This record gives sequence, structure tokens and C-alpha cells, in this order.
Amino acid sequence: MKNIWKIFTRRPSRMVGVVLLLFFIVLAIFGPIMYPHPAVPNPNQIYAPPSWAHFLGTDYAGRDIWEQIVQGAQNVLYVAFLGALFTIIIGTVVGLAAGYLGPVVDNILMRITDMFLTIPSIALTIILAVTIGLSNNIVMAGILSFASWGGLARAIRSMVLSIKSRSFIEVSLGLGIPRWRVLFRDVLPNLMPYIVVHLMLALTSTVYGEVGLFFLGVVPFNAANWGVMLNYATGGSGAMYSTQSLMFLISPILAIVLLQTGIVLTSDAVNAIVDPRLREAK
Amino acid sequence: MNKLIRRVVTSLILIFVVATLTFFLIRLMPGSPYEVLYHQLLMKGMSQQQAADQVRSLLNATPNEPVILQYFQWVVQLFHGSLGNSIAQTGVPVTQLIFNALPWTLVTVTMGLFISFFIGIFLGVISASKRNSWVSGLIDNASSIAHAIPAYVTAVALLYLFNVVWHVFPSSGAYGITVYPGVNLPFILSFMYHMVLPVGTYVLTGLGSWELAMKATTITVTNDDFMMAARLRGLRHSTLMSYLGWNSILPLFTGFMLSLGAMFGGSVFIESTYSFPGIGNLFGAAITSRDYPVMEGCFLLTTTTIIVANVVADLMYSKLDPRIVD
Amino acid sequence: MIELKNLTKSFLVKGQGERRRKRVMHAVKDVEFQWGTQEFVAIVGESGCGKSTLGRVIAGIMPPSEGDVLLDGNSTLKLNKQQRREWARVVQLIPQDPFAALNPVRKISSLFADPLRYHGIATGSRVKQRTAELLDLVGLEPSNVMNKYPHQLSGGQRQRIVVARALTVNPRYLIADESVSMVDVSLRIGIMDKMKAIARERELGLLFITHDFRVARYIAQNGRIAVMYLGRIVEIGPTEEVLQNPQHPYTQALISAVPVLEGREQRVTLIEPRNYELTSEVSHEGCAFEPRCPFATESCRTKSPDLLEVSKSHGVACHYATPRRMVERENNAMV
Amino acid sequence: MSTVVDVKGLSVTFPTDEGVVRAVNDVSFSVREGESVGIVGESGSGKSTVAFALFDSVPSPGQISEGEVRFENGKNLLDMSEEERRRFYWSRISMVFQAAQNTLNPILRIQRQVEDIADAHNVSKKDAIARASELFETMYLHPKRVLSSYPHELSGGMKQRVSIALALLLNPRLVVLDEPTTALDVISQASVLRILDEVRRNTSVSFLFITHDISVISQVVDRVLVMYAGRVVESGPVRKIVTAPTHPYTRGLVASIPPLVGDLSGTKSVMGQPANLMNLPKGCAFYDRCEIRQPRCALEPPSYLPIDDDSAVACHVATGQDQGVNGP
Repeated sequence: MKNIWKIFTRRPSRMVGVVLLLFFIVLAIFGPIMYPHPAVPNPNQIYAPPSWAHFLGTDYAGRDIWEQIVQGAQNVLYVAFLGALFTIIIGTVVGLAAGYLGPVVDNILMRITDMFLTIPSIALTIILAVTIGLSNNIVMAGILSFASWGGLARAIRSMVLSIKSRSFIEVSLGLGIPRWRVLFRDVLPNLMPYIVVHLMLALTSTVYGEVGLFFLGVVPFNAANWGVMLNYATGGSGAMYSTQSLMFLISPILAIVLLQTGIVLTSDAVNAIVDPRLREAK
Repeated sequence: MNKLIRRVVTSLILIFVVATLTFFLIRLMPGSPYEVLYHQLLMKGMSQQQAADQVRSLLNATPNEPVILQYFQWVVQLFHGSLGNSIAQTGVPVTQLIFNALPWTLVTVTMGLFISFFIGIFLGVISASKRNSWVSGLIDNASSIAHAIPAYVTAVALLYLFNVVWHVFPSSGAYGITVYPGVNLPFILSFMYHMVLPVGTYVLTGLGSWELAMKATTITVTNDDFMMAARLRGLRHSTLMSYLGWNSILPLFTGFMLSLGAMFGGSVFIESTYSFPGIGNLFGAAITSRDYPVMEGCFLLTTTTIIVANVVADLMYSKLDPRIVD
Repeated sequence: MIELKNLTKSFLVKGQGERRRKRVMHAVKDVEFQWGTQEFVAIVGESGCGKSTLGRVIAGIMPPSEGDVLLDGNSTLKLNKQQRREWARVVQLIPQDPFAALNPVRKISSLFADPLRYHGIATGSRVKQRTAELLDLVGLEPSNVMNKYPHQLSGGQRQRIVVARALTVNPRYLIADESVSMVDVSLRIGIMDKMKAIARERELGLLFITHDFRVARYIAQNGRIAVMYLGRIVEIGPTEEVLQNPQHPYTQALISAVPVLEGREQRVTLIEPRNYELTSEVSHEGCAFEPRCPFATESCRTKSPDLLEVSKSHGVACHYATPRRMVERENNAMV
Repeated sequence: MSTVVDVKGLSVTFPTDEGVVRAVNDVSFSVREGESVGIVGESGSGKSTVAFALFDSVPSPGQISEGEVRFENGKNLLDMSEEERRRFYWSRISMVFQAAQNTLNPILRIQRQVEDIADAHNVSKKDAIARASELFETMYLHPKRVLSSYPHELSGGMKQRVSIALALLLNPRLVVLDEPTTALDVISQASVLRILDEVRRNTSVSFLFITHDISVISQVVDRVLVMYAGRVVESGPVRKIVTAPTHPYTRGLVASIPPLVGDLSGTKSVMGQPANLMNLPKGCAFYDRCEIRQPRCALEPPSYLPIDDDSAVACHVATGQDQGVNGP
């Protein structure tokens, strides 16, 4: 515990990251309670400046921007987290199988992984999103993870191969402990630090992809999302070219930038916490 | 040489597999391109027979035909170098659209790749040499954040600042309306002027991964025994730096694959935002209009580019690093 | 009793240079060997001679490519999964590197609890008690190490823990693969003494794989030494017999190469090999040692020598072993 | 005979979370021209740190806290300028490293690496290549082949011999050898030792040979320093150290080498665990492991005192500082 505190105090940026991330998590959890209904248009309040009533002002239809940001947070974080989780699960399972189940499985899985690594993931995600036609958040998370697990699978595989070459695996097998048990007791714990760090990285790319799909307008606007706001701000509403509507343009941008900053800085802290080199120095 | 042939053959197979998968992916999903056009034509008031004939003549394919037959036709076309015709711009061959768009993207992405690579490794070396100081922390965090911020956000922000607020750079297009494309100075200058914002976006979103990778390899190499040995051998500072530099940069070449993929993918967002007439823009437009043959073509081309670049990077790497004997 | 029948273990390796086809490399080739409980045997050879592979095949970690390992007279070729696991328990391998042999993310107590619990050797509070007994047996203070991670221990302590962990499953045979080479010289004897004492007390067979003739002699003074070269046993016999009267030129070269304590021991020069490096590829049909042997003749190039007895229980695989005499020997301790 | 290097009161400290660790503590010794000196000790004894201190290159975060390192020109290494030191390294003092296989730049041919050394020290490249070829030849290496090879194309034993040749390239006065044979096979080790022995007999170069295994160096050094827990505990001519060691630790080291012939019953281990530098006893650092310890040993550390012309030892019992008991 003392060490963890030290890791945070050594770099204040890490603290900033955790605070930012927590802020958005709180928004995502309590947002639906604060604003259970979609923001109401108000033709008398188009592009109103920030005020006590409208914290971040209003949009082209007179809807409260803050309310939309809060509602968007839930959708963005939920889908992004789910997508990152799927990515981690697929990548870990494929990597473990390839590294642990012998050369035949390894060869087949790595050919497939190579193919997924070669295909441009954003383009594949977009094509999938368009053809499947999004119906719900879980499908969206699945699409986001479908094209992005390759790197993790490759990394996990090479780590498994290197762990397998260390003799403690041989010793455990030699003691008559079954392979699957060795996998969970000896191999997986050594990978956990990397998997945790990669979860954070995967989170940034699923945020990227999810908001991007809405921004491009390739999926139906069936949810309050920062990408939808950004799409309207840069597109039809003409907010780009009007000084009045600056808040409508800046708010989603700021939300995305702050969320990604929060994730990146937190992952720096997580990295320092789980880094085996630091642990050995303890 | 043997290796080159093997790589090329496996790459061709890979391209073919990817193309096949996209073909089936798109055809098996509800709302196939032929049905879409077919229904569009019906909506325009054609009879069923008329619509079917129209689809056949435009897309060179028969709707409601078994997918497997469509696939064979498509393969035959592919080997004749045809990717079918666009639906949105009715009748225009996809290959023509792509070849019009490709040069713009190729130039901007390549420039973005190299500039981000050089800035990235420069920052990486600085961060590694000032390890554990606030400078290194700042560079690392800034790079990771720049990398994590989506390209469309960066693009919108740059466009707003440099076009809307400061009126420094143009908002759209690849060259001014007064110049003629070709090898002439006004065109080249105009192109470069229009290129600044897109390339700048590629650089900002791309350099983070190079910085982090370079920092990691530089630190590893600095701690390698041979660097310590080289110092004790009293080698000149410049020699030490070249030892450090080459040994740190070499492993980064393998990262070309992922980063090229990411850049070509990112071009959808960047070119759409800047209305830059490249592949990304074409792809984005094709998506909006559900122009499946164009989507397919862009996707196939992007994948092929990445595979080719990958082979080149691999060959270069095995030439540069003597440890790769294979 | 463990018997190796014509044991061969080969791997497919990538060729180098022009010929990039995969080729078969024999890590172990036609090894015949018997080893009983209570018997101490040292296997000596350079790195790459196949001695570690041999240990792994005997321990049931790798299947042989050809030949058979007989355990108490029963073939191990057609064992099912469960029986194979049982065999692995009977023969325990103690690896070389005590740093790599312990999972860095698990505490010592958890490392011991796993095999004890899984095989039902101890349950509940008995697990901790049994662990403490084993740690005590190898000369460690249980309370000192039980709740530590491997990286918090010294190399010598780790090596002792590796030995103790091998004993959790009550094996009848121990194979030690260079088990003291990564430990400081000053601590090696202590660990070897412990292993000898445990093996003697529990009537275990002890097979010690090493590159160091001093270690080999210390472990197997009243046992046997087998010298391996490129997968083959080239000389085998009672320890003192092999050391006093080495017949194979490779054995002679190895003994000559042992650094001596100037002033306490006399330098022993038997022969100098022609090459100082192990040339792992033998292209011809003849004796594997031929490229390095100063006595090699044409027949060494064409015909591989069999392991034949030169005297009772002393076997040598060399066409010229018997008639040739060593260069010079003065081997009296001077202390 | 002139002195090549003179080390006085050298201490190296490492700051850690739990306080400052003295990896090397008040070490003094000198090496004369043409002399070969061995430093023996177990891991953590500070022997390698001494080697790197001679180059003022103690691994970070360690630093030389006290003492001086003077070379033959009388100049303190620690006072030299950066550029002066650079020119000094390798031309006057060079090193063969423990993991020699990793000390060559993996992406350059050996020839280029020889040329880089020549360039750094203003030697003509042609001369350097000629000298390297000559050295390779004496080390049973094929000069042309080795020069045109990349490091990964050479075996471990060959790389070790290449790095010894590189250490001798500029005819330095002192070569520091840090466990140069530990990673080698027995036969390879024997050939490297013989080469080193030939070099020291045929040239006036001095060796400082660092190892944990006294049996390895007894044939190639004249004098031995035994280190324990950062201090020198005994020094003397190698023959004397091997046959009649004085300090109980040295005795233990020698006794832990099983003989190849004759009685094995005298072979025994030094008891206990290597000293923990984080937690040294108040008196003699060897107290916990010592078989002849006296009450006084627990209370004050012994001084390092000469016992005759060419030997010194740090032990209350051996130097008779403890009345009534003499070393057996």
C-alpha cells in the first residue's frame, strides 16, 4: 500500500489521471440517474452561452450540452469497457492457446492472428459496423474488439513461449501436476501484469473506435454519444463556422481528450504498480 | 531470393484470402449491394425485370443468383483486374475511382509516416537520456495522449484553429482550383499547402507510438553489456551514439506494419474531416452511400498496401540487421 | 531399476546457410545404461553434448525418439497419461538454474502446497507441517523462507528449495542437472552434501549431470561416471577407475582441462584436443570425436566405435582405447 | 618495478530505500608492472564493483564515495577530465568482461569494431587490423574469418578469445579480467587460461583477474586478494593462499574445492549464507560463518594487518590480536 502511494506521489500526473478517469466513471454511473430522459429541445435557447442553468450552454436545437455529455459518458464508457474486455479475453485466450498447446495449434492460430494484424482494424470495424447494422451495445463492443485483439494475442503467445522455456514449468509438470492446472497456477499469474496494462491500452482504442463510428455517421444514432455531438457540430449544424456555437464543438472534443488523458495517465500508474522490476526492488 | 519469392507468394495468398472474406462478409449480410441497388431502382419506379436488367448491366452481376456463383464471377473479374463498378457513381469502374484517389493518400500517409517516425525517435532518445526526470515524464505522457486522442478529434481541432480561427490553411481539397494537376510548380506548391493539415494530423497521432518504442529500445540498448564495453573502450562520443542509435532503431522497423495499418485506417477520419480526395475520403463516402463495390475495393487496396509495405519492411530489416540470417 | 535401451532422442533443427532444409539432430544417440536406486552416477560432458536431454528423457519429461526407458523392467513406451504422470513423479529432475526453477510470482509456501495437495500427500494443516519438514531437511529455517518470494532469497537458498520441492512427491530417483553450477563455489559442497545425505537416507538413485570432473567425483566417489560426447556415452565405469585410468581421448582431454590448484595439486596433462570448440555437426559415419581427436586415423572417420568393455564394468567407445597410453601422469596430492 | 595501479581506501556505496549499502569498503591494493593479481570472493563480495571502480564506471546508482585510484603517471582517475579519461581507457587499462559474448556490438563486423577502437585512440586502422590479426593468430583464431564475421557467427569460446584480443589491442599496461571463463566449457576455459598465461609470461602487461573460483586462477596469478562483504580479508602470494591460508574464510574457500585425486574427507563447505550487505554484523562481517570465532569478533571489526613481508589478513584470531588463540 505504501509503495502504491509512493508511485502516485512520484509523478503527480498519475494522480491527475486517476481523478479524471474516476470523474468520468462517476458521470457514467450517476448520469442516467441525474438525467433519465433525453435532453429537451428549446427553440428559444439556441446556442445559449454557459450559464447556471446551462452549465456548458445549449446546442443548435437549444438542448443542454452538459446533459448530453453526461448521457454520452455512460454509453461511451460502457461500450468501450466492454469492448476492451472482449479484446483482452480473445487476445489472451488465443495467445495462451497458441503458446501452450503446441506447434500445430500455434501455427493455425498465428496465421489467423497475422491476418488480423495485417487488415487495417479501423476499416474492418467500419465495414462490420455497416454490414451488421448495429442493434445494441454488446454487438458494438464485439465489433470493436473483433479487429483489435491481434497484437495482444501475439504478445501473450511470445510471453507464454518464454515462460514455458523457464524451468519452473518443467518442474511443475515433472511433479505430476496436470497441464491445465500449471497453466492457471504458473503461467497465467506471470501474465497478469501485462494483461492489466493492456486492458488500459485497449480502452483507449475502443473509445477511439466507438466514438469514431458515431462521428462518421456510419451507425444509426440510437444513443446519446459524444461522436454524435461531434458529427453534428462539424457537419449539419455549422457549429464549426460560428463563434456562437463554440461550446457545442469544444465540449465533446474536451470530453474525449480528457477521458483519453485520464486513461493514459492512469495506465502509466498501473504500469508502475505492476511492473515486475519495481516489485523486485521492494 | 528464394525467401523473397516465398514472401510474395504467401502475401498474394493472404491478399486473396482477405478479399474472399470481405466478399462473403458483405454478401452474406442483410442488404447485399445488389439488393440495395435493385430496391433503389424499384423505388424509382422500374419494373422488376427492368431493375434486374439494369443491375446486371451496371454491376455485371445477377441479383438473386447464388452467392457462390457471384463469387466465381467476382474472382474471374478480379483476375482481369476489375473490381466491379460503383453503385453511387453509377457505372464508373471501382479501379478508376481508386486510382484517382490513391496518389493523394499515398503521398500524405508516407510523409506522415516518415515525419512522425523521425520526430518520434528524436523525442524517444531525449526521453531515454533524461530518464526519470520530469522532461521524460512530460514527453512520454504527451506522446501517449497524442496517440490516444482520436485522429478525428485532432483533425477537427486543427481545422478549427488553423482554418476557422486563424485562416492559415485551407479547409478542403488537395490543391487550389486555379492550378492544373501535373508536374508544375504552382500545383506542387498548392498541393503542399493543402497537405499541411492532413499530414500534421498523421504526425500528431502517429509519433506517440514511435516515441514510446524508441524510448524502450534505447533504454534496453543503453543497458546492454556491449554499450558499457564500448564506453570502456574509450570510443568517441559520436561512435557511441551511432552504436546506440542503430541498435535502438532496428527493432522499430517491425513496427512499420502496425503503424501503416493504423495510418491508412485513420485516413478515413482525417480525409473525411479535411475533404481531402484520397482513399479514406472515398471509403468514407462509399460507407455513407452503402456503395459496396467501392468499399470492398478500398478495403482490398488498403490491405494490399499494408502487406506490400510489410514485405518491403521485412526485407529491409533483414538487410539491415545481420542477425537475421533466414 | 531404470534401464535405457538403445535410447535415441532427435530434434528437427533448421539448417544454416545454403542448406536451409530442416535436418535431424541426435541430441542423444543409442544410449544403453542401467541405473538403480541407491546408486550414485555422474554424467560428464560439455554443454551441447546431450546430457540434459538424456536427463529429461529419463525423467519422462520428453518421450524418446527411438528405444525405450524401462522402469523396474516395464516399458514406458505405451503409458497412458496418468501412468506417465506417475513415472514423472518417481523420477524427479532438479534443474540447473535456481532462479528460473521457481515461479517468481508465487510464495515458497504456495509452491510446496501445490504438489502436496494435488497428490493428496498432505491436506489441511499437514501441508504446512510437511513443507516445514522438507525445508528443514535441506538445511533451511522454515520460518525464514516459507512466506517469501523467490527473489527475496539467495542463490544457495533457492537451489536448496528446488531440491526440497522435488522431494514433495517422494521420488525414488533424483536427476540433478548441473544443479550447483550457478551457485557460489563456497556453497556448492554444502548443497551436494545435503543431496548425498538425503539420497543415502531415503535410498534414492542419484544421477548428477555436470561438466566438472571435481563435482562428478565428489558426488559419485563410490559410484560411476559416464562421459558423454555429442549424444553418445563414450566412456563409462567406476568413478575412481575412470579418473585414474581414462581410456577415451575425450575423457583424457576433459581431465586435462580441469584447472588445478597450483601448489596443492599437480597439473595433469593427458592430451590436448585438436579443437577447443565443440563442433556439433558430425557429417560422416565415423567417430563423433574424430574432428577433435589428436589420435584419429582413417578408420575413425569411417566407422563409429561401439561401447566395449575394456575391463570389468569399464566401457569405452574408441577404436584405439586399449593400446594407447596416456602422455604423462603425476597425480599425487601434495598437501 | 613500477606500479601500474595503486588503489587507496576505495569505497563504493549504493543508496537504497533501506539505507546506504557499502558494496566496497576501504579497499587498498596495488598492481606492479608484469604482475598478475587475482581478486577472489563470492557473489556480493564487491569484487566486480572494484573492477568497474577502476574505470569509474560503477553501475548506477552506485558511486565511489571515498578513496583514490592512481595509475602509473600518478594521476588520480577520479580527477581526470572526461576526454582525458576516454583516451586513457583501453590504451592504458582495458577489460575483459564476464559476459564477453554480449560485449560486442551485434550489428557490426569484428573488423569494424577493431577500426572503431583504432579511430578512437588515433591509431591507424591498418596497424590496428594487423595487430588484431596477430593477436587472433596467437589465440588459435583464423584472423580473416574472424574479422569478417558478425559476433553471432562466432561461438562463445571464440567471442571470449576475440574480446581478450581486443583488450590487448592497444598494448595496455593493465588488463582487468572479470570472470572471463565462467560462461565457457571446460576445454574452452582451459585454452583461454593457457592463452592468458602465455600472454603474461611473454609481455609486461599486468592482469587483475576477478573470479569466484580460486582453482581457476591459481595457475595464472602471482598474488591473490580475498574479498568478503566488501572488504579485503586476506592477501598474499597465490601459492601461500592455496596451501596455507590464514583467514578462516580463505581456508573455507580452498577447502570447498574437491580434489581430483586422493582423500575427499577434507572437502567441506563454508557454512551459512553469504553476508547480507544490508545487514552486516557489528564486528567481523564473517562472524556468523566463522568456525574459530571468539567473543571479541562479535564486538569490533578486525583491522587488515600485515602478517609477513607479502601477506596481510583481517582477522583477530589469525593475527593474534585475540590473546591465547592462534590459528591452527
